[in-house]
Amino acid sequence: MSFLKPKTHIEKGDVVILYLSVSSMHAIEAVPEIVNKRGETIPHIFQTNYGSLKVENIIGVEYGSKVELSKGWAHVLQPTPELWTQTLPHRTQIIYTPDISMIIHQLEVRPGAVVIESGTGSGSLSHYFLRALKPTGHLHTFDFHEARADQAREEFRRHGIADFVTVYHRDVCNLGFGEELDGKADAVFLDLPAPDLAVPHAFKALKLSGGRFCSFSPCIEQSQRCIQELTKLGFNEIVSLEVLQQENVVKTRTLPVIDLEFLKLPKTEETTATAANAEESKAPKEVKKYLTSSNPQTLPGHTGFLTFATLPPNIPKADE
Amino acid sequence: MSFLKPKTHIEKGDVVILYLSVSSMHAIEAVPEIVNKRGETIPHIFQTNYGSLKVENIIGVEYGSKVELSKGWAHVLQPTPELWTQTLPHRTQIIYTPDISMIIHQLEVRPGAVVIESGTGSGSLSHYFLRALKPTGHLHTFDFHEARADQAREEFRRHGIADFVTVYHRDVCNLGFGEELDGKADAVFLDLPAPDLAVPHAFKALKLSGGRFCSFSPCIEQSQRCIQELTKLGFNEIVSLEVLQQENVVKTRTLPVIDLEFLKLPKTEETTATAANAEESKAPKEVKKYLTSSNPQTLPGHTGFLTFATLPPNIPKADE
Amino acid sequence: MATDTATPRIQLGDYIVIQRQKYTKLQKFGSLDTTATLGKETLELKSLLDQPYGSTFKMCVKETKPGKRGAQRQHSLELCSETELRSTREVLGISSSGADNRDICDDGEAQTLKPEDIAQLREECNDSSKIIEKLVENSKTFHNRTEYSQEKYLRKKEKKYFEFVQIRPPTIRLMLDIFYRQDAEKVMGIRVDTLSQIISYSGVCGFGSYLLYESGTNGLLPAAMLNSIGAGTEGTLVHMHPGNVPQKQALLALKLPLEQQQRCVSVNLYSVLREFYQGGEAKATTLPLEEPSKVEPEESQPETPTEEQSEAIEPITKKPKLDEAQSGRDGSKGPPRWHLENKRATALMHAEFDSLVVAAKEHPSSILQALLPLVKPSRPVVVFSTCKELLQETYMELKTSGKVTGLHLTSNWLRTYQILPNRTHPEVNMSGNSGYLLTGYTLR
Amino acid sequence: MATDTATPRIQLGDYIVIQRQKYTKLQKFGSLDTTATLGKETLELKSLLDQPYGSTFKMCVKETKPGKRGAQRQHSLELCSETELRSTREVLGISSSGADNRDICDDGEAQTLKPEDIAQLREECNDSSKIIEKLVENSKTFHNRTEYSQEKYLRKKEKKYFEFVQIRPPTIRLMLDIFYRQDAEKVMGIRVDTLSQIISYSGVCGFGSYLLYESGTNGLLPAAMLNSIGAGTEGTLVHMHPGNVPQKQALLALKLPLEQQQRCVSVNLYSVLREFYQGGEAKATTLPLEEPSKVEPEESQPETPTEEQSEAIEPITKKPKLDEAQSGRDGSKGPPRWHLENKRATALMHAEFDSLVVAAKEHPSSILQALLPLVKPSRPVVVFSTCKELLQETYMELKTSGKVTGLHLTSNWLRTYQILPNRTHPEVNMSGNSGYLLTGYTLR
Repeated sequence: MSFLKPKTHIEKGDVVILYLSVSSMHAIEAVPEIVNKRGETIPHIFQTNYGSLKVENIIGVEYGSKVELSKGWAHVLQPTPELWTQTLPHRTQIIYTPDISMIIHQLEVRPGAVVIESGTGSGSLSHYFLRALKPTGHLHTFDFHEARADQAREEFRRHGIADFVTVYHRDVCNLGFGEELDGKADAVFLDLPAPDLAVPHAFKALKLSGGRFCSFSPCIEQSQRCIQELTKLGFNEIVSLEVLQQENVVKTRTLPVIDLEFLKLPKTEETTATAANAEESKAPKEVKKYLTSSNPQTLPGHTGFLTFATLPPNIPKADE
Repeated sequence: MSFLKPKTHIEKGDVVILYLSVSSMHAIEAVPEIVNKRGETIPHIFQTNYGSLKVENIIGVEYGSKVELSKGWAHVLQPTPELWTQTLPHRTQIIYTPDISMIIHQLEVRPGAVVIESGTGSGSLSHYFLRALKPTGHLHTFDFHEARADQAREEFRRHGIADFVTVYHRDVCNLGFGEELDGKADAVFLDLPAPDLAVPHAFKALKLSGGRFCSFSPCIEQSQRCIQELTKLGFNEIVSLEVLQQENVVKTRTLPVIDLEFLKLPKTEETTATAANAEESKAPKEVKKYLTSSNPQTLPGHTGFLTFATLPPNIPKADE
Repeated sequence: MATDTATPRIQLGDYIVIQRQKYTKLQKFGSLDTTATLGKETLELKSLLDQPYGSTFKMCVKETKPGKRGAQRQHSLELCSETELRSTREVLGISSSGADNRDICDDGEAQTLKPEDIAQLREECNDSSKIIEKLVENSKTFHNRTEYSQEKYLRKKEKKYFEFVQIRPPTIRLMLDIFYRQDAEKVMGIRVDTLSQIISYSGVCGFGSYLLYESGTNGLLPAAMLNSIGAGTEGTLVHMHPGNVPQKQALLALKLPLEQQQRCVSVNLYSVLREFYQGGEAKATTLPLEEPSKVEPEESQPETPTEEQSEAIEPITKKPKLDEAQSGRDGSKGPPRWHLENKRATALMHAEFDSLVVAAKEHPSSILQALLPLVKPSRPVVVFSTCKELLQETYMELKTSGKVTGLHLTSNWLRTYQILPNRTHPEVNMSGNSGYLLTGYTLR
Repeated sequence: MATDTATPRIQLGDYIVIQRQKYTKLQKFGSLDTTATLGKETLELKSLLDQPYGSTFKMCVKETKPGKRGAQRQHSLELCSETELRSTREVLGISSSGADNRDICDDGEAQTLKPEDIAQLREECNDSSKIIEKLVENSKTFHNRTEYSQEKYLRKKEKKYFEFVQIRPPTIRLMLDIFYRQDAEKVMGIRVDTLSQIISYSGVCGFGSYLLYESGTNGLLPAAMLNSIGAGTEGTLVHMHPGNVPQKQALLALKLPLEQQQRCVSVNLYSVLREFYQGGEAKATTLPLEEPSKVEPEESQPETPTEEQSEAIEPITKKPKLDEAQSGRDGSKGPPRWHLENKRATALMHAEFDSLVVAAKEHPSSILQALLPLVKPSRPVVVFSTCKELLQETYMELKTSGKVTGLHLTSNWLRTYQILPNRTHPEVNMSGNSGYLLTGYTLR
């Protein structure tokens, strides 16, 4: 129930982020007992690289606290969509915070907005939509994969945000979003292999007073076809873009500084031996420290093309 | 004649780079007199933002020297393909150093190489090819625009590099590179609106022992069609990439540091007035200096897609 | 055409976005006499009143006045239908085009119309397609150009002579575009991707209490946060700033409901911190008021003077006399508004915040030292700066302090694409600086 | 198929590039017994001898030995024709594919073949297409996958079981790819775009005298410069390094003509500068030799020990006894080779250079101070570093000194694209660091 609003203490049933390090985080459910494969109820013990956590012990603890593991410690954090995206069980390829932030911004989602999303996928983006539109808006999210739709629905319930979302199992390319949503949406988001097939449905679902549209596609050809369809239906402000976030890894670098001036000075016979020794021991020790940052060796080079468009107000919608 | 090899002094007829600042450079010909519009021979006076230069005066001067202008001074530099690219008279869109460097590297051009280029355009890239392949290689460069081909030919002559280049006026998409070049090239470079039409000609022109191919295209569809053609003809190692160079503008930034600690301390009546004054005068003066760099507000976002490929050795060439 | 009663209508006092092709401008529609200036065109706005937002208007030349930089044309605006907005190309029905540019010698004299002719044409014709038709007729090279080159020429001319404007309600998205395009400094260099991530990472939403320090974004950053807090929700925002007056242009332009506006408390950083530490009602009336110095010399004032701001003015640079401060401002009965705001802010500060956003021109280190203790544990912290070095130092300080975990220093790359049949490529120019974000989560 | 007499043939002693699909490896073909290791495959190279470069060979399993990390297969190589290299997909003729992945439940048990089965299959079949055929037959989900997903599966399997290698002559391009992929540190983090620009900006070509200082790129940077200087030209290169022995792997691998090799003079930075300053033949024989300290603690040695390097060894860390130094090394008649190289280098130093390239792990500032005076005016200077701060400082120093103009500090962004019908996009991973270049031109 930990996704509804900021809270201070861990309650039973909360999803909690167990934070070990930047590269090691886990989303765990704060329940004292779980059922194992053999159907037995056993104490909920969570294993990490720093030993095990008896999950019962974190219930009632303040979020942000340090908790003991059998071989170390970790912090417990209240989940945010950002942390959830990094820890959720992947059922599909997911979209990450940089793209999602741009989607939310460009779709102008704020409390009260009615948003349509397809597909639901792993629900990573859904959590962001829900944060942005609750408590007065609503998300309609569609997936053609039944198990995924069911899992998402169950997850939203456990996360305490089910009131603001309806999950549909439907092939929207062929069947659309349903008549009951005609003219109801402020924004439509598509993450589909053939977004162009769903554009006419998005057109119908958007409010007569207009609305915003976004399609996320890994390949440029998907965007090309989508834009053709958008143009045909009278969408404007069509913009395609890519966002790539770079991590800047902060570190102190120690760099050698070499002295070459001394080579200009001729040596007297007597100083030769000692000077030579001095050079050897001195030169490599002269260093300068820099607080600097650089990108990791490998960066994300592509996630997807984001295509945004506006449906202007009062475009007549023929009865298709 | 200043493009053949490094030289120390300006000779009559040299192209000279008059360097005023990073953003202000001119390529001038070191001739004491020019012919004006009315056909009269007059002294060669070159006008700059810092006044005029009597060009006669720079003949005999050492490259790298400071020269007087009527209202300031400038440096005279020997032209390099890099400086030339920044100062040449644009007859077409040109390719710049970052892309060119990658082209030369990927085409493995070195002294002795036989390279085919189409189109010649403004000759920007040609100068780099010529630097890389002279004195033992040869460049065959083609343009379908007759005036451009003539201008380029004349330019290479004046630059002292005509021995290493043949300029052709020909529509290579329709007519190819000519039988005399069949099997002669180590590398082929295309910068054409429809590179796919010239790929079969490139195939014929490359040596039987194999060679490298590059096409530069602003649009992705050109690359797509080019790659289809390359694949069909048995080219391999097909790679498409983009290079973007960023300038890092170095500057010292002075940044304010504000003190908020003093607000925690209650003041006694007597210190109030003076302390208040002290705060006012002190706070804005606390600054820290940083030697830093950042990109200019606008960067080149796209030049073109570079598609490279290898023609493997001993691919049989049907008589097309 | 169907009309939608839900579409809001343009009212006097509204801020409006005027769009002419890709150019957009934020304008206050203050009175019926208000005019807007778009380059050499002056538009009379009175006919906008009560028309639905999203409508398109035709610019009709009324007169041409000599201006400082050439003639300034005065236009009235006429509401027009969508059907009038066909592409100029279709209207002209151009067909013959050369296959490439090999036969074109650009001698700079391809256009036989003289500038005077064009100016006259422009006064006579209200219709850009007519003007362009004439230009095409009189171009010696147009029909030899490739189709691509023809379209480029038409687009360029269309842009210059395009005679329609659309009126749209301001949103965060549209205002950021306008501000950033005019001058990125107006929003402290916060680019669209960066703003979108500040909103994400800060977690600002309809629940919770948020703290923002910003040193000048013309109100855009508090507006974006308040926009995400939403109308009819329980979220609150304390907006700290270093100046005498909070920059509020974007906040006002959003035309939010009063209850929502009131959940944003704008206070001076020094003033409110003193109130918080020295605190208590007793002290507030007995102690003379200190005026924090104006720290940010570069601080930019809102370009459009907005009279609403005067309501919020705090007297912190004028030295108030002791008796004035004690008796209330200008001898009026209640305490001055800034003082009440300070009180509301300190109450929220004592209750602690659910997130902290700092977008400072100053070194963020001392600001974080002062504000971090006001944030609950397990809450996001987002620090923006255009200077990476500052955030590197702050990163190290926070890491050493152990008060914040999950620290990341990030920046972004943003590329827009031209996607057109057979002419798809990234735009040839891109923005060079996203600025930097340092993000993390507070610990207990 | 036509054979080309111009194609060079593989000789003993050659460095060769072994390519298996996208994987490439630099290998010395030292003797007929030489084997090359590609992951779990060991290849006997003897059948390569005298075959033309560019040929493709089939890996034929001879035996399987237990190794540290699973079985190691020993293969002989058989020259094969181009026609054997058809796409596995064509061979298998797969057609039926699902339209999307909605019906796939990835329960991790889609493959019914057990690892043991696959291992056995592999020993029995020499033909990767047969192995993949079996895998496809025994996959429960393959035919339900989309075409895209099928191809991805096939590519993955093809990569694992692909049984052909191509032998290619090393070039700068291929070696940089190999080194950078293995470990960017091997070439000091100099990425392909950066190397290409070092070559451009330095102006290195068949004419002129060039100066390079580098602190360890396995010979790649001097090899790239000498490659650009060319065979049968008049260009020369002085290659300064901080270690005892110059790293020369890439230089040797290029198999350049002797006359060209000899135009690269590799010398120790300290040793040659002392020679240059203290100079003169008289002193050289009367003064005892100083051993410059090994400055670069991180210096990486070439991975493949190359016996050729011993030829060039300078005795600069071993303290030579006084009499040894005076009488020549090891009692042989002439002065040691490193001493002759120092002499050649100092002659070129006195004549001054046409360009300076510095790629240092150390702070470039003091190196530039020592080497800039050796460069003629109006000549390019190129400094590489992975640390921007060093180049910022150097930029300021050079700008203040007035000795170098046209200063630019640049870095690069490099993206590769997947261009396939309907599946075109930038590659999902990109390299994060190009390093930085500081470039300019010397003044008189």
